Amino acid sequence: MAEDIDLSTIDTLLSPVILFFILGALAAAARSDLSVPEPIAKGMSLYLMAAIGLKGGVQVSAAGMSSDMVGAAIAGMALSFGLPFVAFALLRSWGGLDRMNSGAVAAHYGSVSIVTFVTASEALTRSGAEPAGYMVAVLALMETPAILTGLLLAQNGLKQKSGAPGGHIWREVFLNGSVVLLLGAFVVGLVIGKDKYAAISPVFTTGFSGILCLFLLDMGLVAVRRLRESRGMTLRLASLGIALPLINGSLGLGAALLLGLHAGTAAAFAMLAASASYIAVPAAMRMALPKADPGIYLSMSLAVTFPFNIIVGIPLFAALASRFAG
Amino acid sequence: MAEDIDLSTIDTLLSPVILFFILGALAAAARSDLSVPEPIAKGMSLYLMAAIGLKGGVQVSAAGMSSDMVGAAIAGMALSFGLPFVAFALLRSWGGLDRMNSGAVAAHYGSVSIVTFVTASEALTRSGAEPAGYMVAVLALMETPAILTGLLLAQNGLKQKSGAPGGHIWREVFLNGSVVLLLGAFVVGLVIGKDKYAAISPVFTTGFSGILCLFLLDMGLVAVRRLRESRGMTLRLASLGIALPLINGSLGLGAALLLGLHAGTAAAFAMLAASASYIAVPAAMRMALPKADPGIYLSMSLAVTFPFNIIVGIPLFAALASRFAG
Amino acid sequence: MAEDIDLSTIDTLLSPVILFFILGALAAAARSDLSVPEPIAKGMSLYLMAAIGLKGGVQVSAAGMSSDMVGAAIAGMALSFGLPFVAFALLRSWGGLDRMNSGAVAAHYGSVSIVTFVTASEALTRSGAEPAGYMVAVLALMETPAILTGLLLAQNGLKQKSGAPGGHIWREVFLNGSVVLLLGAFVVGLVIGKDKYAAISPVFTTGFSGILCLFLLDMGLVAVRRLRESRGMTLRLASLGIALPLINGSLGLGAALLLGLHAGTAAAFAMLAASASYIAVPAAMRMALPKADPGIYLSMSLAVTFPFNIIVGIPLFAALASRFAG
Amino acid sequence: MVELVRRKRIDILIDAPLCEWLAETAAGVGISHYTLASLAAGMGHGGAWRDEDVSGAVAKRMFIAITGEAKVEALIAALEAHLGEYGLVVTIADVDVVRGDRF
Amino acid sequence: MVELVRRKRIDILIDAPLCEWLAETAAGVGISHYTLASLAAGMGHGGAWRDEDVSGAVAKRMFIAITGEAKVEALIAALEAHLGEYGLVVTIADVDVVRGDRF
Amino acid sequence: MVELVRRKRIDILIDAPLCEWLAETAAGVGISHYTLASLAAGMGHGGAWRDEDVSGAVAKRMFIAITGEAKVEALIAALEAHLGEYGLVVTIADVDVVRGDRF
Ligand SMILES: Nc1ncnc2c1ncn2[C@@H]1O[C@H](COP(=O)(O)O)[C@@H](O)[C@H]1O
Ligand SMILES: Nc1ncnc2c1ncn2[C@@H]1O[C@H](COP(=O)(O)O)[C@@H](O)[C@H]1O
Ligand SMILES: Nc1ncnc2c1ncn2[C@@H]1O[C@H](COP(=O)(O)O)[C@@H](O)[C@H]1O
Ligand code: NA
Ligand code: NA
Ligand code: NA
Repeated sequence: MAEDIDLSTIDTLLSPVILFFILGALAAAARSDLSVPEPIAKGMSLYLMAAIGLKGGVQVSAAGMSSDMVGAAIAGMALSFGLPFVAFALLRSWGGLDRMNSGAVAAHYGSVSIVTFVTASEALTRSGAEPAGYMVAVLALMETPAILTGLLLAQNGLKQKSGAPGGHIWREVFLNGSVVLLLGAFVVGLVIGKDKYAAISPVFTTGFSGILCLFLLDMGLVAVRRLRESRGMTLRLASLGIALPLINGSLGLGAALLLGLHAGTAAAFAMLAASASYIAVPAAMRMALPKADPGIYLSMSLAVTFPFNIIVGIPLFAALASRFAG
Repeated sequence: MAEDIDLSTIDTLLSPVILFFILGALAAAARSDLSVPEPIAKGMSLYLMAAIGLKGGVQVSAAGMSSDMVGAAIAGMALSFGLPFVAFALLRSWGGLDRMNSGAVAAHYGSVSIVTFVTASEALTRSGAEPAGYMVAVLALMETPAILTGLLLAQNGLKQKSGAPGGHIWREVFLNGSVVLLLGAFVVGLVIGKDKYAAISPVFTTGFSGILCLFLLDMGLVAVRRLRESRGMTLRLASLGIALPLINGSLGLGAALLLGLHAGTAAAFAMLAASASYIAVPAAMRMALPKADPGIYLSMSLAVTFPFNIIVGIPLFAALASRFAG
Repeated sequence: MAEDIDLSTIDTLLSPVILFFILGALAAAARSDLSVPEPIAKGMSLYLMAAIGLKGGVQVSAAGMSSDMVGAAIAGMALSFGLPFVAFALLRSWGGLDRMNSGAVAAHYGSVSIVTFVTASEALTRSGAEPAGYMVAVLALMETPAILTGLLLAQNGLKQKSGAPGGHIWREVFLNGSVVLLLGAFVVGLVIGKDKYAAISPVFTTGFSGILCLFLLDMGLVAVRRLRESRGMTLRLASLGIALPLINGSLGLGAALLLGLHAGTAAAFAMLAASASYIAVPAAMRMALPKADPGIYLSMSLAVTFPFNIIVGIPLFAALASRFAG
Repeated sequence: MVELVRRKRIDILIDAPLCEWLAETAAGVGISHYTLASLAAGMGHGGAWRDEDVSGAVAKRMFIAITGEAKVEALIAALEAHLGEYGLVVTIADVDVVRGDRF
Repeated sequence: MVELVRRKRIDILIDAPLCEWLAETAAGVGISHYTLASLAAGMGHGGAWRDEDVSGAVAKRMFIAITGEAKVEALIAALEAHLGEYGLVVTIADVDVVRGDRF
Repeated sequence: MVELVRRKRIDILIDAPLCEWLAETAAGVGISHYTLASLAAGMGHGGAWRDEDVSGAVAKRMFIAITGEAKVEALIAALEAHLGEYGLVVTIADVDVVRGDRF
């Protein structure tokens, strides 16, 4: 019996969270000087990561470990490793990028966007199909493998130029602030459980949607400003910025169905595959592949794929998951 | 039968919001090093604007459009256009300012202070006389017309010096971040309505008064520091900083009574007229009239009129509105 | 009949607040790039100070002034004056520091750490032994006397070198932002009382534990990073960073027992004595004793004593207070 | 050895609301690359200012461009009419740069 | 053409808590106009510091003043006694300024 | 009078994620003391950037070191291979310093 996700596209679009994103995008498109100070944006993103980490951990501490969890973790890492190959092939052939830039962009699409996941979770929870708590851990595990694949592809095998910032890259990759905070808060949630969470839930649960509104307002501003400042973006690359989430999301949904995940979890899994990193991976690429053009990879992931996922991807994969998942 | 606003002066003065303002003012007067980081202050002001925009929109979506709304909007814009003439005349004659500075200051007094409005709304709501939701839209509409009048007066007609930052001024004026956020959040509130607002109301409604306390703490610090650093302020100008809100507020209250607005709305309308901008207009004046002295217009609006309105203006016009409005 | 504080060490360690502190410490130890923007950290610390000040004031307004209060205030100031002598002797003999650095460090240990107090209050309140509201005022009074003693000891009597930043030091000491905000919010709480506090309690009470989690995450990061960057730290000094809170805390607990404070209040009083300043005093020392090495005093108070108090000191003195206080 | 080439560095202290205008004026004389540095506070004829002021109107930035002497002169000429009224503080210094052809 | 005049630019790296004192010392020798630039981090004899440190005690600023040579010398003389103990890093450079009479 | 000594000031504009690497490279040639200044925005061949970008990847800093000429040359030599790919903007200027033995 298929779980039913009550998430019509139009309803999603009219949620406050999405409307604030659209407001930010329109303000930036109209060249308004509206802006959110960078420390505030960073503070809100720390808050959102701590909150979803905690909630995931508390949920797992209540529901117990499950075999689903292991399956999803392995499938997630496999996708993160594998998806960049697909992206790389398309970026080189259809996109016309060189090896270096193709590898850098591919890494972004194998990795994940935390904010896309958070927005998807919020939408799914609102529609009565909350994803399983362990998906936060899956999210964290999917951040890094794609970076390895992307570097391999970009450099035609891993090499280390002497004097280049080598050691720092791997620290950045594995001890990236967002991975550490997500997993750390997840473990805190696991340890404290439901009862002790009660004291802090006003901040981390009750306040969540409201803060997410303000954060997405900023994301709308940033995405459109990035689009306007893009050099090196072509129509072909933009079309890939839409095709890749559809392809990756479908592969992710397929994997989720094979694993037998329930609808909300399957939709969240598909969104992880569909999403593209714009925080952890760009910083790593800036160090590891300094010649790759940040204008290309940031514009594709942040200015094309992110808005597409927020507005089209989430309702689409939620509907598909609702139809096909058990 | 007159609606009764239970808002005695002493009671207002003892509200936490005002006490925090006074605390900030005293700390700055004693030259304490207490300070609120600028990104935090800006973040709180974005929050306050989003919150009142949303609440106004949600309220109008429940109450429906009314003819009051159109009347108030037209009257508000007319006042914003017109009030600078009064101010200009007084600033030139009694204040002894030149044409340029008089025009710049006059623009501030025709425009509005969002924080004064927010504080007035909070006080009125607490006393059981919540202003109508559409007043947020009126507030946004009143921000800009005064800038036009002020420039006309300052330059004796609008002219554009070649090489001066022309286009930017008009973008600053019409797509000013605060106008865009206020109106945008108002529209979001209109669209989502009461039900969907419930999910975000813990952040935007429940948290409102507390955040306002911290914001006014900062405003107290900033206002008194500005006063201390003022050059070019004279006793005559300071007296105008008190006379103008009284004159403008009375004109605003008169208009509100003619329109037949109910007491809480009329008081809020009077406060819009009485208040002077210290965010949107200064930035526009810095661009359009760079020779005008920011020390004068910022000190008058921020260091004299703002505290006067918070401490005296709000309870005064609330009492008058309560007595005269139906 | 001794009041019972249900605060086993292991339970404290597993509270979300402490776990976030440990998470931050581990992240910094692993050299993760996780970091909280400085304005956010400062904003949270302003929030915490305003919140405990308010709550203390509201509580006193309900409970009324008590003679305990006067006793605790006098004892607190006496300890703040006196404790630096003990610290100074140990720092010179066992620690091997020169007169200047010994005086500077001693001032930190006589003064107090607001965050340690806040964390202790939170833990005590959670265990059903909320400290008396007036302890916030005692905290504020204990910040400064130690600075005087420390300077006397460092300089072998107070002298003022010509051209040195003299006047500023005393303003920094007496009108220090944290003292002003704590006492100011305390007075606001006293004035508004329980009823008016209700409107702002969602922000200042309900949100407290959650914000404290995020703040301690940052403190964990900062403490360990400071430890890593320490030069001039020796094993002997580190051992004093642990011995001094034990000695000072015991003296504080003894004084509290003599005053007949109830268990929760006595434990909080002991923690004030045990804690070492790392905000107000370092800034004052940087001005007054610029030749003293900030690497030493910041590392001892922030990187050794603060974590020790959070993890060991609070449960220890809570247990002792529970056993001995009436 | 890497070759060093002599260029000019021009620093212009300017109000934050006027940065966009300055960037356009500079682009007009061929200086299209620049950096804006963050400033915390200052004191001048117009009194003191701090970055913390709630009204962004008084925040300031340092506009920095490395370029050739001719373009520096062109920029100063373009700004001449506004030097006084915008309270610009302009300094020019000699610097040696690597990859001199870029500037 | 706009006239350029040779002046000195003095940069003093200083702890944030000491900025007010430095401003007063500078005013004492006639340097009443200055700008404070924001700094993010650094490394010196005293170890590393970052702006992110919770204790504002170790944050630093760059005090910048454009003025004549005589006043620069007077300022250095006034600071001489404190150069070592406050760990000030002082540099002086030649700059050309417009509106030279202002400095 | 306080003695002034001639030194070099090297300014390197660099991406924030690469600062740690630059500090290590500088330490490698004996430049172990430096300051990082905060920057707000800029424009170059690679387009515009702002500190407000959510991805820290494009934020930039100004690495500033005061040191002797020999070390400056050594640093430039060490950076040579990376000047192009990391988009570093490097300027070197003469400065007079007090307490010259420290640099
Ligand atoms: N001689 C100077 N040296 C450094 N900065 C200056 C100087 N004169 C002015 N400034 C800066 O420029 C701002 C505006 O100057 P003014 O137009 O004189 O008020 C001041 O607030 C300072 O930040
Ligand atoms: N040679 C230098 N070049 C640039 N900045 C320096 C230099 N020496 C010291 N500093 C800065 O001055 C601060 C204090 O220096 P110190 O007193 O040596 O610890 C350092 O943390 C750096 O930010
Ligand atoms: N001529 C210049 N003057 C000042 N800053 C520059 C200059 N060229 C480049 N920059 C800065 O260096 C950054 C990177 O330059 P680019 O590698 O050309 O994109 C730009 O965004 C500017 O902030
Ligand atoms: Na992905
Ligand atoms: Na007005
Ligand atoms: Na103590």
